Amino acid sequence: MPIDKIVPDVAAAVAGVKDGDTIMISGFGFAGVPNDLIHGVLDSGAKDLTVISNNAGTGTEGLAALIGSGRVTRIICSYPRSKGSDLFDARYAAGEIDLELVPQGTLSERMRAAGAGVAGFYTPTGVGTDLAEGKEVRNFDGRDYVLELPLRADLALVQAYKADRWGNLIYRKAARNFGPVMAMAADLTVVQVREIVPLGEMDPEAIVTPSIFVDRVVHIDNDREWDI
Amino acid sequence: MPIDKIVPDVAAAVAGVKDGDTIMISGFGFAGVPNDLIHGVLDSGAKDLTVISNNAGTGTEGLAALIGSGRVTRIICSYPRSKGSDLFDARYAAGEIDLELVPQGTLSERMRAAGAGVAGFYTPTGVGTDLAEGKEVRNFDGRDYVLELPLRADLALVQAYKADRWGNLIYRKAARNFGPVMAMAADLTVVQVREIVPLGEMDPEAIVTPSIFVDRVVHIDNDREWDI
Amino acid sequence: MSSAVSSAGTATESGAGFTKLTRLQIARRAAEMIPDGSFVNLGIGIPTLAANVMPEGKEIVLHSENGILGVGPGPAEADRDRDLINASKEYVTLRPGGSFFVHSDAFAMIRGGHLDLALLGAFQVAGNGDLANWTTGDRRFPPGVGGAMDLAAGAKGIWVLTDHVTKKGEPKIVNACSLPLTAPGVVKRIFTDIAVIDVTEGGLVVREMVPGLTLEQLQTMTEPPLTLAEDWRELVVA
Amino acid sequence: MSSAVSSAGTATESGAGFTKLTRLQIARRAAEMIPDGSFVNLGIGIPTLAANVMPEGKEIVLHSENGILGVGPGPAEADRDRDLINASKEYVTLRPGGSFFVHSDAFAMIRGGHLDLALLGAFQVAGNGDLANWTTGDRRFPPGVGGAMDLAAGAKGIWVLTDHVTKKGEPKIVNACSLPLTAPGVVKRIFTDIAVIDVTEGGLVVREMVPGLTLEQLQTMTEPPLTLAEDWRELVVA
Repeated sequence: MPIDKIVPDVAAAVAGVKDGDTIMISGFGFAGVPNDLIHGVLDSGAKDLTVISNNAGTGTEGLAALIGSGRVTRIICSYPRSKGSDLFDARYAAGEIDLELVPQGTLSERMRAAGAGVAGFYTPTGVGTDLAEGKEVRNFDGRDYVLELPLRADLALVQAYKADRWGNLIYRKAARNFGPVMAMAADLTVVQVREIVPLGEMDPEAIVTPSIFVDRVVHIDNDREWDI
Repeated sequence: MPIDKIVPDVAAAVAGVKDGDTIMISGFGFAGVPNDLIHGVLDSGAKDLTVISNNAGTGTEGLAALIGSGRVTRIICSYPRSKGSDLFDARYAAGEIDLELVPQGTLSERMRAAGAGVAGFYTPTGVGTDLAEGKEVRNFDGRDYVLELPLRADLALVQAYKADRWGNLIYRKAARNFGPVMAMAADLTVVQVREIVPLGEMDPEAIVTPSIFVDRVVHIDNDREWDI
Repeated sequence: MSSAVSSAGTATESGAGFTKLTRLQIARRAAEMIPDGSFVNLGIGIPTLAANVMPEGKEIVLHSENGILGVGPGPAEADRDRDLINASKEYVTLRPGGSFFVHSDAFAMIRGGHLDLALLGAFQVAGNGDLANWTTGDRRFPPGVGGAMDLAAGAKGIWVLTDHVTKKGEPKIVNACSLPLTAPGVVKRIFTDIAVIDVTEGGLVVREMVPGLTLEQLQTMTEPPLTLAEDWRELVVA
Repeated sequence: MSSAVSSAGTATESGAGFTKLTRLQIARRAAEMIPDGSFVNLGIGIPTLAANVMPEGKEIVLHSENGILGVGPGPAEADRDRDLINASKEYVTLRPGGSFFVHSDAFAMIRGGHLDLALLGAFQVAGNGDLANWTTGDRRFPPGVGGAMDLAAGAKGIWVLTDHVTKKGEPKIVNACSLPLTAPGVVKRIFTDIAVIDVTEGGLVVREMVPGLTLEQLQTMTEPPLTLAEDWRELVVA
């Protein structure tokens, strides 16, 4: 039977998301955020979620809406507070959301480690700072490094540019950001794309996320967008 | 001044190679081997070299010639013996070359670690085998992992398909193999390419090795090739 | 190996009413059992042959650790491309939907548990799933490991494709591997030239035997105790 | 902060025969000193402004940690692309020769020591090169670190671009950072609105001061002892 990872709509794309899940959400700033899929999770009613994302949402839609709904009890990110992150800021101030702050490079490398079967790695980032507190520090060749552990998720929500029925992905410009590592690091990787192309149309040299990392693809003609 | 990493010939490409250097050599089987650059190193007269490469050369040219010359005292690789690896086999049998055998995925991951500033990582590969002997084994979440350390080099010799004057690279098919990680992991990365294109001609979405990892590029119209 | 084992080997050589599969037939039987839609790596040796006999009507994506997904069958001689070879260093083709990537990503797929199956060769497999397939320990020759340990440690399922006994007639399915291990406890299923055997927590379970072979005969060629699956069938391949 | 420090701050506020640089001028002076051919990351704040004032005649490649090499200046409003923003979440362009890559590769470039320079903002810099630029420690607001720690730990050289004193007139160049560190001992050069100062093993060395500013005045606004470079020059920017 032909492999076909394309699903008809957002509800089918996020089907199976459940209370207590850990969810990765791609995007950096407003580029590459899978807003339609986020609203799919919001509509699913799933709660007690842990979100792994670089930012914590701005405005009143997308990730901000999910956080504002009170369904996210924990967030792992590098830069939660931005202009417009009021919904997160309020939850944080009220002690209603746990924050694990992770340096951005460590965040992406921990996801890659999860995706690549690496159980831990030593990084110089954060040594001698509050963010290394409680972590193992080890000296290699005269320099100190912190042991960091992989970050994995039950579900990754990714925005990409084009996909085929096998789930091969290409991204667009800086909207690529965390998509490829999140796709590697989740049990179920769900992708919203602007265009679906026939199998074989993508240049095999230029595919960024090979099909093996993708589980479901949904075509969203016009991404939900809003100003920050 | 415009950045221009293009050098006129092989001698200029490998200029500075010296006795005792550690040299990475791209290629898997006969695909992606920078044979012209290898002969540049051979012609340089540099000796006491450590080579990091997946294979140990076959036939009488390229890496086999370099090893046959007696200038390589140590090789770090995953699969030295192949049909035609007689020059290596003889040196090995005579005790004239040290061999560090590394599982292939660990080999490429150790190079990536060096290139990415990671001082060590834990991998499940090799646990419970002779190749983990003497290495730290640590349990994470009930499974054992081996600590592996980064592999770096003074010089990387890489074969790619196309380059521009900044040193952006694309590869061709399975000749990509170790090139991108070796380019990250060496102090000096030297690349032989079949074609040089004007800056801006490469698709920025499809560049595989961004310019930052490349130091010198030499145009070789017809790669040295031979049967295995 | 014990003399009992040697005589078992001799017994098979003399022929006992059954015909062994060819290497290609072993590969074909394994290929037939790969679930539709799987992502699979084919190791050096008999497994590589499977690329040319993948079952019709299924879409199975083949991975090669030198940086290819979607490996197709070998090309006609005129269409060979020196830049397109598989992990066994044989010329291959790329199927529509295939992709190329760096070696470290190829092994991220392996080590990260993204491959559904790896089909590997073996020198020895133990009853507990231990696999030895990287070195015969012959110190005259340099050892080579390639991607064997990564595949054995990383793929979700490991199937071994091998002759049932060595050229000398000694069992390759043993109580404990005497050769250096590739990985402990990883093999799930063994395809040989005379049987298909599952490695289970309860021991080795024979799923298929070639016509004319009895469990008793098979046991004489196999060190660990075998049990016959209730729904066992004859091992017949086109 | 001590009252001596406050009064120093007051002194600058009152004007003492010198004019402070604007934020854009700080960025411009730093940009002028970037060696030709460098690969450079521009942090949030004053450093980001440098992208628009890179010196003519040099080819400097700008890196953005969200996955861009070859960042160009900001586009005209009509040419804005929601998929093309820098780490400060501002619209940018891509220069010919630029490339896009995954976040983890962007940080491999940083952590792996491939960047020649990172230009960063600062809350405080200590005389030993300690950098504090990620949190003011104000517990009313959630902290954010972004790529600051990776850049500080990974780039070959760290230049800080900052006002010389806080809005309250307190020194930002201090004996020891009171705010949480981003990384210890990493800063190599400090560009402020009144001086350019090198962090050396022998202490802080003033390379440039704005016209009319004396070393004594500068010292009152700076906690660690300063020495004047023999070849110091006036800090003048177009």
